[in-house]
Amino acid sequence: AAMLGMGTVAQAAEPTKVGFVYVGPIGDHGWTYRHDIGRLAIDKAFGDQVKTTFVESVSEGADAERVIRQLASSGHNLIFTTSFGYMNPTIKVAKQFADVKFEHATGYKRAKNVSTYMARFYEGRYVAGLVAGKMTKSNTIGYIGSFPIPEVVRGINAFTLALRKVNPDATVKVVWVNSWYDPGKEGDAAKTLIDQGADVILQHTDSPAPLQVAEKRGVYGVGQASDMAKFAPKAQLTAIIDNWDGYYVQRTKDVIEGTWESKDTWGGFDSGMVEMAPFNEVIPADTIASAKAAIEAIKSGELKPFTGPIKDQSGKVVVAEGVSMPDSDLLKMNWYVEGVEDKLPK
Amino acid sequence: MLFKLEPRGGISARMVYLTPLLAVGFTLVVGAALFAALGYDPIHTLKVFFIHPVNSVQGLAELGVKATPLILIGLGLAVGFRANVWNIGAEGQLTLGAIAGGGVALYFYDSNSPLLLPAMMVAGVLGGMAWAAIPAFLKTRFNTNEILTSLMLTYVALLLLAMLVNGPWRDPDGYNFPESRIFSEAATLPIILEGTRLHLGAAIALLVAVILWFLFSRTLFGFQVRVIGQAPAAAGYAGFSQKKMVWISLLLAGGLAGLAGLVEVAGPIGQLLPRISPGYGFTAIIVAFLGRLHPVGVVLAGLLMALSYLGGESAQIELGLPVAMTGVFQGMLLFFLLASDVLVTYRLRLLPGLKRRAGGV
Amino acid sequence: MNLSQSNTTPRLRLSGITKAFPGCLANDNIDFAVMPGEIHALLGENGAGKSTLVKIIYGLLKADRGVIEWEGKHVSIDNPAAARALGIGMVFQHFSLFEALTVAENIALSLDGAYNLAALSEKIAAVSASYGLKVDPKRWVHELSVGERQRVEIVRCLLQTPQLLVMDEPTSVLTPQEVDKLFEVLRRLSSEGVSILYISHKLDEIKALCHHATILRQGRLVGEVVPAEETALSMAQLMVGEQLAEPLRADADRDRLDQEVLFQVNELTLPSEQPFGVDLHAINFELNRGEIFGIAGVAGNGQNELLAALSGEVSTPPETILLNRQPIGRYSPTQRRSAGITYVPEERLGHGAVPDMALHENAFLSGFIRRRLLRHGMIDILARNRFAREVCDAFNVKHSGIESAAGSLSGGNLQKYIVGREVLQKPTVFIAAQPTWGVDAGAAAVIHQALLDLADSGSVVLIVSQDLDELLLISDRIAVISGGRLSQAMPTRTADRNRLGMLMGGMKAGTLQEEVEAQGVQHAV
Amino acid sequence: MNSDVLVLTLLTVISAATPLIFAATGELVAEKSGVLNLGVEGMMLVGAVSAFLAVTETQSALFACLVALIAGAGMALIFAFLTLTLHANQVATGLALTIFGIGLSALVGQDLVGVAYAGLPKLTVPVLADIPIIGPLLFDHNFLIYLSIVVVFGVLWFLQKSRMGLILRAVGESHDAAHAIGYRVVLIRYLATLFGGGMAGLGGAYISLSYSPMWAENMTAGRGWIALALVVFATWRPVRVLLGAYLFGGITILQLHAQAIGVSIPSEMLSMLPYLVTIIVLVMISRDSNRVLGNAPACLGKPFNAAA
Ligand SMILES: Nc1ncnc2c1ncn2[C@@H]1O[C@H](COP(=O)(O)OP(=O)(O)OP(=O)(O)O)[C@@H](O)[C@H]1O
Ligand SMILES: Nc1ncnc2c1ncn2[C@@H]1O[C@H](COP(=O)(O)OP(=O)(O)OP(=O)(O)O)[C@@H](O)[C@H]1O
Ligand SMILES: [Mg+2]
Ligand SMILES: [Mg+2]
Repeated sequence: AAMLGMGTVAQAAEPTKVGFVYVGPIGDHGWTYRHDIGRLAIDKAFGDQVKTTFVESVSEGADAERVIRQLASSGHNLIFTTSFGYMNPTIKVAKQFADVKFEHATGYKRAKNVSTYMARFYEGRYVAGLVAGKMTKSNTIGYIGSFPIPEVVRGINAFTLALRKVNPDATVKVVWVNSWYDPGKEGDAAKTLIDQGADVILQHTDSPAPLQVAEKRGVYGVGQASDMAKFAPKAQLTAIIDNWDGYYVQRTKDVIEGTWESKDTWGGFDSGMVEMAPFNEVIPADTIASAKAAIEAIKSGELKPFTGPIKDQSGKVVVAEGVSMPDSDLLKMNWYVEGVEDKLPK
Repeated sequence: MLFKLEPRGGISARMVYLTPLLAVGFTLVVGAALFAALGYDPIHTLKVFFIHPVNSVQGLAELGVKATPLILIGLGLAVGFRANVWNIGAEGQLTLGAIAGGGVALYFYDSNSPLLLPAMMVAGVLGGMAWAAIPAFLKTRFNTNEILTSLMLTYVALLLLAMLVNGPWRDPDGYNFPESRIFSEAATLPIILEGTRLHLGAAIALLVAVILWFLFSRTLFGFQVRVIGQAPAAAGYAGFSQKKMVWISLLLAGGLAGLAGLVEVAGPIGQLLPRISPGYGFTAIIVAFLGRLHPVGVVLAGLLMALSYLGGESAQIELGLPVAMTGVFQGMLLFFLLASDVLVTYRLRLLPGLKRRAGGV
Repeated sequence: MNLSQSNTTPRLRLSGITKAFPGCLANDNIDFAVMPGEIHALLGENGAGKSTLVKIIYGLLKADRGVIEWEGKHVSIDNPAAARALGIGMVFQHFSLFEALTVAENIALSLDGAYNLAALSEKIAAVSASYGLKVDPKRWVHELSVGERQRVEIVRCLLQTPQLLVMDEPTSVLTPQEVDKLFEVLRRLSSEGVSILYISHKLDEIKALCHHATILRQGRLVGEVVPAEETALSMAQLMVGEQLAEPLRADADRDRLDQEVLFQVNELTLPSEQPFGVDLHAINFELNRGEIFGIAGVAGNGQNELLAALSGEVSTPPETILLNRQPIGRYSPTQRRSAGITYVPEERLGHGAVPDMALHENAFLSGFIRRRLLRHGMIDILARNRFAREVCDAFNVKHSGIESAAGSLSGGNLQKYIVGREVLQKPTVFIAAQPTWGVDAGAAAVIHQALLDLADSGSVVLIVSQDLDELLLISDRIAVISGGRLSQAMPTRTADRNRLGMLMGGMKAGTLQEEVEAQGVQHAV
Repeated sequence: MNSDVLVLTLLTVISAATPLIFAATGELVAEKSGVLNLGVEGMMLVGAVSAFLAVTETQSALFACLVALIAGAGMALIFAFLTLTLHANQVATGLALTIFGIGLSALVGQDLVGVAYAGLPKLTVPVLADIPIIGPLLFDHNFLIYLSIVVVFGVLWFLQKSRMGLILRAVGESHDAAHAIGYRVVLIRYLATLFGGGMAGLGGAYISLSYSPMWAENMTAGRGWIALALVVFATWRPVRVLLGAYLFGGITILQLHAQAIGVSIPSEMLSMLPYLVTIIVLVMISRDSNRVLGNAPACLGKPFNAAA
């Protein structure tokens, strides 16, 4: 009883410490920005009970391990490492700090005290595809990619599947800017795609620049990470929003209550990690309705975007009718579905 | 202006050692004022910045880890800068070193040979040299400005690494994520301080510093570098070849940058990533000059620069000081350090106003 | 000079001018005056304070104490623009021209008023025609020979219609004909009422040109003389404050040359590597043991190219250069040094020595091979320092320790140091360019003596110089280089200034050769 | 490519090149006076953030550009004081200025993240803008684009035809000679450095006001470095800066087009193209070594002390 008493006293005096490691600056208005909003949600939810800390712009090389360790050794109870490149450093440090809980975003390596979490953004991209298919007149969609990693490829495929479901003639042109974040280059890529006939621009990069271009050129676009409507009120059809608030608050609560367990979370619409921004008024009501219906169907598990028949670029059926691709295949996706006009490096 | 700088006509030995202290003193005072103005406890903040990162063995080891690539690259660049060879592409050379050395590690993934690590080092050095050889060739053959070529090649190198790691060199069991396999034990640098990350690379960096110091102060080579940098015509007179020096200094800097890249991937990182350096190749340029292009100075400057990064992290963790503030503070520290160098070669004379002028012509 | 002018107020009067630099008093309480139309010489050893004084007059330096009067009125000359506004023009000791700009642009930089290059070019043409100083306003300065550059500087001053023209060692780079031309111009200016303040180490010129001479020694004014009433030697002794000896050759009979050929240049033809350089055409000469060979010529006629080829800074076909009958055309400077050739380049700072390096390091620069200052690839510091001290002692180099930078030595002392460094390496062949350029009489005597002694000891000495007096004084044979071609060598005693001057001016070598031979015959007769 | 696409592509190139033109032309002037300021990236960022701050506060684009100009020049003033007055090493100080500028701009811009701005208004020249092809290419831009061209030709005129420009070149050519004939070397270099900073600031303003109208940390994404390389590429000639910037921008856009068409070359390789082409073209230019050397300021990066 005495021990317990001390424990509670200590808890009352010392808040639970939650640390975040960010790959970019919180001012990037993209990926890191959204994680930081999640951190602020923790602050809001727990007040003095929890103290959050963050380290921004931590490069994915040798620095990551040091920063994670420093957080672990300075009394943090829960540490979120929010970029894929932090996977191995997180695992390494976690080995040395058994009492500290770690949460690594977008990776696949876990341990007793390391969970992984990721969002099924492709669900959002699928919905975007349904809308874009109806909105395009040129039947050409421009897609701005950052790096050709499975996450991005999956998004392109989910989008394309939906796109061609509602508009079999539509195709997707892809341009890689080899950067997560370079507003100028993203904007140039958008202009290029529009010049080549695209009238809806998708992006898997962080800045609102492509949308701004779309707005100026009178075409449509889909926002990324946050609702970017104020940058492109006319152009933004919708946006695929990263929402970590719920997950972060929940995991913090788990730690406070001692119920934290290592697990893998891949949350989609159902978990609230992925949200769609309000649909633009220019979209016909029936399209909006079918998009909303799709969201509900995905939420309920009735609709799985990667369900056969799925053809690859050569037209061969690679996923048979009615079969849903397992998560393990989705995770490492490195091929395109039919309708994507691009080649992936092997 | 209220003061006048008067050349000393030589170098003040006392000031060589005094000015860095002076600069740090200035930084502390101005930094304290800045932090106070932003509402942070100034003394505590400075402690967090400069003391906390290194008040443990672990911290000191981390300082060594962070400083190692900066020192290695800075040492090589210093030689080139002395010889007036403006290699600003060390970042690219580092990247190629990582590619070449890391490539060996991946190709001989199953090897347990004790020769693997030395082979990786050689490959890393050669990779960096090969990348630096391009500006050297273009400069000596076509008179192409090495500032531009070495800088442009940095971007090319970064894209090359990204291409390899996104493509053929992906970890086959890594779900197609852009990372190579983790290097085997035999391909990883041994730790020289148990329980920390301080690896053999740090010792190598110090060794290189000692070797270069010796080369510089005692051998014909060091003498040649200085003559070529200070008076190219005199170098021709003495029979020292300018072209050879362009080659030597670029290859040396490239080789050391390549080694730094290898040391990073075979040391603290342990695999190839799409980007392995947060700009060490550029930061090392400052390190080289802060160290007054002297090997010992470069070591000290590398440590100081590394400390300023570690301090920035501490300040973020312990005080919530935004990383932007770190940049401002770091910039200030550098400004003071660079400005204080003036006292090594100049004497500061305060002007007593217009009194003397009236008496003069 | 017009006598009636001598009673008017001085154009410029300096009283009590004092200027201290850290560690030295460059000008100590100096008084003197320059009258309108007067050509006034300023004499003194290297470092006596001449340049400092004229820099004060031109507003480039500020005197610590003292008064300047211009036309009887107190003035304060704060900067060169103020000096130009008063009517002071200056031709600098070290050229102050901009290589990458054209002549017209260079001149425009020191003129006030509207900026119009076309109009200015016309003015330049007019002035240069009127004074016979040919310059082309459109040419780039880096294409110009030294003589042409000097013309540009003078024209630049003339365009300002100066009342006082300051010239700091203007003739050290000119041919005799160019000097004569310059003197004509100066005399004409003088007759037009322009005052001229003239600094030179060439005392014969001073005698010929100047009305008065003020002599400085270690920053102090030690006397004012009328040069016409003095001898060069008496003035030199005033400057130095001690007796001066004429250089002496132990082996005074110059005809008795050893006939052993040590050094040969055969059909050396070399296109220049420099953008505006001069190509060398079939250069031939043979040098005998104990001989001093002089190559005269106006700067920019291939001397640089020839010296680069001889010193190994540019390599040539092997057989074009023979040392002891060994082909060495391909040898690098280092190899040539170890084979026995040492070399004093024309430019002291930056070529012959590294200004920011210590004297001992500069000793090492060229001495490490023949003096074996390298041990297992490491610098033998003790031996190096010993060598540096040996040079300073043997050549009486004034310095404040062998750690001091080469650039901190005065020109004369640095020149002695470099010559000494090369001589003490006991070369088989010693090559020097302009060994006494801008060097005062005392130092020049030391250097000349060293060269004579070296020849006496059995080395070959090759001197490339524009200073005919120097060549006539010490060399055994003289050849002239012009347009990249070398004339036949002639024994010094048969050479005469005018003829050499004409050859230097580019007169056909063939015709002259006949004349020289004819003259030689006459002499013989 | 039909003519519409061509025009649109060229417009993209123009807008990608404009920030480079400002920054590189400014740096060119500084370098011509003998000052090597490697802090362009930092000055651009400070220009970008201050322009964006000003435009959100006042809604006046013109005022915002002025603020950016002053902010960039302010950064350059720090550099000038350190290097020209205190003789600090120019290369290191420039790099330090970049570190400082990245931090400072992020600090200032903390509250500007996520704020939207419509972008600079176009100044369409009536009638002329309607000419096919030429009209949209030449007469239908925002004022900063016109200004970038004016700056290039203004600097060309200044350097080649004006007395001040001549003096500036002379100072960069030989500070000792310039000093000897009475020019205030340090003052002139201060002014040139400030101009360089001001132009870098304008380049930054173009990025945050027009190229991608918003503020985000580090949004210049390395364009300051490219600008520096362009000065070398241009061998210190203003018009070549213009051509170089258009070439670089052109290849960048071209590789994006190649990707969009679906050329089966890895995108990383295509992304290397602008850098490789720049090197190749420079190699071709610099074979005429005399002209290049003749145009490079001989005193670039060298410290000057009047007392020496
Ligand atoms: N900038 C300077 N700083 C320190 N000392 C100087 C400086 N300029 C000149 N001096 C000192 O002033 C003295 C006079 O130098 P000055 O250049 O006037 O000599 P000079 O008579 O022109 O010599 P020369 O015949 O070689 O041209 C020198 O001995 C030198 O020590
Ligand atoms: N920055 C300096 N610091 C100290 N002394 C200097 C400096 N610049 C020049 N001097 C001194 O000024 C003196 C004269 O300088 P100057 O450049 O006129 O050389 P000089 O003796 O006149 O040689 P020359 O005959 O080649 O003109 C030298 O003795 C040198 O010691
Ligand atoms: Mg003098
Ligand atoms: Mg002098």
